[in-house]
Amino acid sequence: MSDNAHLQLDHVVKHFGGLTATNDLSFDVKHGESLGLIGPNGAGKTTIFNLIMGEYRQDSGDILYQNQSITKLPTHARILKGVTRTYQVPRPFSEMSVLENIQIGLMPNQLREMIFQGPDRQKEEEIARNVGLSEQDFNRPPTELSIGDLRKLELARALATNPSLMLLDEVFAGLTLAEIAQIAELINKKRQEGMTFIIISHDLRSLEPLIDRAIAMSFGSIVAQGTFSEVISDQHVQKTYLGDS
Amino acid sequence: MPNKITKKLKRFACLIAVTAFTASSAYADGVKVGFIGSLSSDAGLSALRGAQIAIDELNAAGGFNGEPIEYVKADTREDVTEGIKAYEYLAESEEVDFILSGSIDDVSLGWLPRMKEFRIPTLDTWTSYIGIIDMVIEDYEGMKTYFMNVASDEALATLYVDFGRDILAKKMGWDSVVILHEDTAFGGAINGLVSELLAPESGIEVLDTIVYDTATVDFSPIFNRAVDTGADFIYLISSVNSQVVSSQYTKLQVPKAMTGVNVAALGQEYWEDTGGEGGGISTLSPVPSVGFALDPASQEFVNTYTAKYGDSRPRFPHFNGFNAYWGIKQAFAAAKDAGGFDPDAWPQEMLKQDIKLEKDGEIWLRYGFWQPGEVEERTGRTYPHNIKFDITPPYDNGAPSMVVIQWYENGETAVIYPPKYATGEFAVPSWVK
Amino acid sequence: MLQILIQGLLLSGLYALIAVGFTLIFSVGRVLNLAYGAYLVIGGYVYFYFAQSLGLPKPLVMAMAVVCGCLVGVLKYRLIVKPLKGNHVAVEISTLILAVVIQAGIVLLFKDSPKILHPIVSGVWRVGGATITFNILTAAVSSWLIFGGLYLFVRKTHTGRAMEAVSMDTKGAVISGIRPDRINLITWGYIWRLGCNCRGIFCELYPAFPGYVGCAVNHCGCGGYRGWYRFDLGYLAGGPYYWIHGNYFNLFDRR
Amino acid sequence: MTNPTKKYLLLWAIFIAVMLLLPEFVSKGTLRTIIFANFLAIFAISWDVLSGRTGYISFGHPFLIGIGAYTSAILSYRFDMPIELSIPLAVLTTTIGGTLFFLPALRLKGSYFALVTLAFMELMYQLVQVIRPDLTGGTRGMSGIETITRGAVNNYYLSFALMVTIAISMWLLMRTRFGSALSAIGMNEESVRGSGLSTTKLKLAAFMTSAFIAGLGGAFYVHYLGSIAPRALFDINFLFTIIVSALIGGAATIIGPMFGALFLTILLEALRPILPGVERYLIYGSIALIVYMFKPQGLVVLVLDTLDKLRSIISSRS
Repeated sequence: MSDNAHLQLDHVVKHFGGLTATNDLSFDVKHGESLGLIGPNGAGKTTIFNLIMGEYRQDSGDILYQNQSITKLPTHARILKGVTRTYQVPRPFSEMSVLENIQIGLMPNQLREMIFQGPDRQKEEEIARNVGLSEQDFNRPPTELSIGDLRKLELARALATNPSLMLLDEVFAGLTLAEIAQIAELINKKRQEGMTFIIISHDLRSLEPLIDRAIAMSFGSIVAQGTFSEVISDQHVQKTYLGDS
Repeated sequence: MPNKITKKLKRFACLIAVTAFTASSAYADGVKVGFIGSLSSDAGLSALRGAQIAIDELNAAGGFNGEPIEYVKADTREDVTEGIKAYEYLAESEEVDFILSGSIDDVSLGWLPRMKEFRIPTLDTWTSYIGIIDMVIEDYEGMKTYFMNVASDEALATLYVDFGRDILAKKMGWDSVVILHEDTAFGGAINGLVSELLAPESGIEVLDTIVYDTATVDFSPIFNRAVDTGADFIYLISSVNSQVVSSQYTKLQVPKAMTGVNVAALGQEYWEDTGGEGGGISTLSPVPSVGFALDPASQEFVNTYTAKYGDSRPRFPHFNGFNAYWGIKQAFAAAKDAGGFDPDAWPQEMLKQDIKLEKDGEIWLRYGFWQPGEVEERTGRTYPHNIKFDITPPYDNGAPSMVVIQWYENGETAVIYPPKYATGEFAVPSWVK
Repeated sequence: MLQILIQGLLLSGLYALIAVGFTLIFSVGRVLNLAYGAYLVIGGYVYFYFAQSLGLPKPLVMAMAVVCGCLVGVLKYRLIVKPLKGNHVAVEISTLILAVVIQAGIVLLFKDSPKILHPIVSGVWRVGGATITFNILTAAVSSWLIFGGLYLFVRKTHTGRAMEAVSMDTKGAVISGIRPDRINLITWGYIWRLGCNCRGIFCELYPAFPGYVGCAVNHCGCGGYRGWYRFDLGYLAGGPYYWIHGNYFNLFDRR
Repeated sequence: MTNPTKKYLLLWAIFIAVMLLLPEFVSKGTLRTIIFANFLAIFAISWDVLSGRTGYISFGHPFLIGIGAYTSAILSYRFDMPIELSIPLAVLTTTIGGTLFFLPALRLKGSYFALVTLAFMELMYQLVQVIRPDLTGGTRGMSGIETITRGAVNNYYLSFALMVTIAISMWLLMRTRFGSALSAIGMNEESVRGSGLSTTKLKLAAFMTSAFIAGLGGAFYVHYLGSIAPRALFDINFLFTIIVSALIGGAATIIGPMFGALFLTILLEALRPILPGVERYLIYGSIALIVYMFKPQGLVVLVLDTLDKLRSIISSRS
């Protein structure tokens, strides 16, 4: 593995009872690279995100971030290092306004600063505008937002933690074509700024232009990796993911 | 969200002010008597009703200074904090002139500092804790509005020692005891007195003392430990939930005789409450008591009581029902002489009250008080503001402080000690060999 | 010592049965039922009022306790638990309030002096230094029988297996065609029955006492905590715990 | 300082002024009632800082209040320590001791946390009776504990000063980003963690704040009552009153617990002439249950909504 790896999974194994979620999985993603994860439901894609974020702990194997093991770190410590994620189903703070939601993401993990420093309203607005949320939504609760705006909010809260590696889980699910275009544009902008991405999506057409490389998974194992077209034309992938047809 | 609410905070501040201002207003016409005590216990209700009957009689006779006497009540729920709240309520919301208490010892101890603060004449009809009499001795000026209309624990224990000497030691031939007492102020006080007096005076040795929580529901381990000591009999001290311990004694057929103080057994409802599972025990009882022959005046009170309250518990007044009835009569007689319930003048007059009730030409019951400095011969100490009791036969200085009553296995009762008042014999349950 | 051992052995079944009632609700509905202690007490008072004050035959009263228990349990589920569904905090708090309301209601009806309940079977049996009443023996045997019945119910019947499935994974159970809603209802009704049954047995041993609501809540809290999320015979651990809890402290000398 | 803050501070000032003038207008009996309401408000705010915000329901608050009350009572009653020293020591003991006890529980989620805290209350009840009853007074507790001041008016001012100081401090604290973070935990703990915040640290801070207030309130409470007994303190009714005050007024606010405590105490006292006994809890509990079932946001919101409705009806007519 190269020294250049931003994040690296090293022989990671995770079981749930009798079920193997990831089976001796190893891969890495380089600085500034964008990696696509594809595979059928239950292939273990989201589990990988959970493992990277420390929401689950792997049974064996190691996860390295910039060549340092982060296996023992709790979730928030990993985020402080610069990894962050979005969820398949957005999880906003339902009784807070859009800007307040972003405020939580911006918050430092120091009690003293939390208490004695006020929120940075300008920064909140800047991030909100950045992801394409409109001005009139800023003080609305998330319950009044469309699914597209919710995904934008999810992205905004994640971006507020100032990450250098983002894990996006099904960012396009349930969106209109216009919304997909908006988010794709945002991702591309961040890529140009040097941010590293790992993206899970079923929407292969939307995914293709956003990634440098793809990994196809099935039953917790990698079945193919390479460029998007290499992976998609792989026989295993054709069989397991796209069906025999 | 906080924001949504605080936006409207302004209007709300006004609302709070309005709520706070809708306060109960106090009025101070005529004389007002407050009752403080447990309204869900038989003893508490006895005191409440005893006082009610006395007040009704006084009002029928023209009230006090031409004004009818008002009667208000506050429940202590046998809880110290609630007792303090109740006393404050009577003193400050109702602004009563006199308080009649049907509180247990611990609750009285809770509100006593408030009594000292408000200086309201207060008469206790149930609490018998000697520590409160000690407080009267130590701080007479602060405590002088307090009177205790029931013989203190010390008188109780002294009579018990006599009973132990005459019946348990001489007649039954027993020489060792195990004491079983609840963890209350009352239990601790009686235990101290019995342990210190029983051994030297009646030659009965205390082998062990077992303390139990008043919320105990299963007594079998406790009884077994008592039986294991090998003592000749069990001495029980129980004032709270006493039906439980005696019914379990019967249910478990504990192979030792049990006597002592069982407050539940002082009422007629005891048999019903234990479902007939409470026979075979004897208990010390303040007078008047179940199985106690009454003088004509007290009998008249009982007749009024049963006519008025005969269809709800307690159908027959407990000892403190009598105390409350006669206590109210005394308090108002004293107030008449003192010109009201002044905290300085009233106690002087209350100390002079002395009701002597006779039966068949001799003193049967007496409601008087020990004067400050007056020494009781046998214990050699003073009992200021405590009811005048007589613990030395032949009890011609007044009534006995206490009697011992017996519940037989068939549900009948009798007074068994002292001999002057006895209507029956001491008995051990049939399962005790 | 012998007494404690024997009685502990006999009563552990009863205590475990009480604990199971509590944990059954917890495992199936994922809610703490803080009013559970009140169920036990209501069972006791139903018994006291109908069997002892009115003198109805004991077996009939036991059946009445069960029926009225089921009814109140179902009512409570319909009126409180279901409308608040999905909000376990709200259910827990409303059951806490309900416990206080029931307690106050009992005091209103029966006053707060304890009621001594007649034993179903009287008599005692002495073994060495220990005393065993026939009543405790009866209680022990019946609780073990109910316990066994419960075990068979959960393992063998369709409803029982459905309850178990819901307790393990609500979503999974839905996929398998089980209506968790209905199972919850059955469980709440069942728990009432169980609670009242327990109390029916319990009551012959111990007096009915309103203050018991509070302490039974606490006791069940602790018992439930011991063996929470799958109901199995493993709950037997709850029995000895109760025993120690109830008696160890009493034996402590508090002078 | 921003404008809204100024406005709120003005409202606080009005509220304080009204409350300070209150003894001029109401009877001493009413003042005694409000004293209890003040203490209850302190306990409810303490509960709300932890449970109302984060959604971690504590059934063990009587445990914390008990540590504060017992520590100060024992130090002053048994060891003749002056109150000026015993109260700060009691607060310190509650904050540190309570935290040590609850630390393992803070790692548990939802109902499990509630269960463990409930167990703590029961544990405390048992321990107080068994361990060193010569100090704690066993089941019967202690009475004749030194009181700070005498009389309804003095005690009213003391309890109000304490309550309002705590309320304003908590109001200011909860307006910071720390307060927002605690509320966020109540809405979605995983997302808070996902925002790079240590929820364990936040919960611990919330808990220690809560314990600090509980200890402070408990210590002053015992020196107001002058007596303490385990049965009154570690009791389901007491727990119920604290939680219901916070919820019936409106959780996760400061005005909610204050209003709830006042409402419940006044209701309880108003019922005393009609139902002097424990039956009051039947009505009290039923009202609480109905309000909670139909307006979980609490009475403050209910009252404000009703006012809004009335206002719209009036304005539509005129």
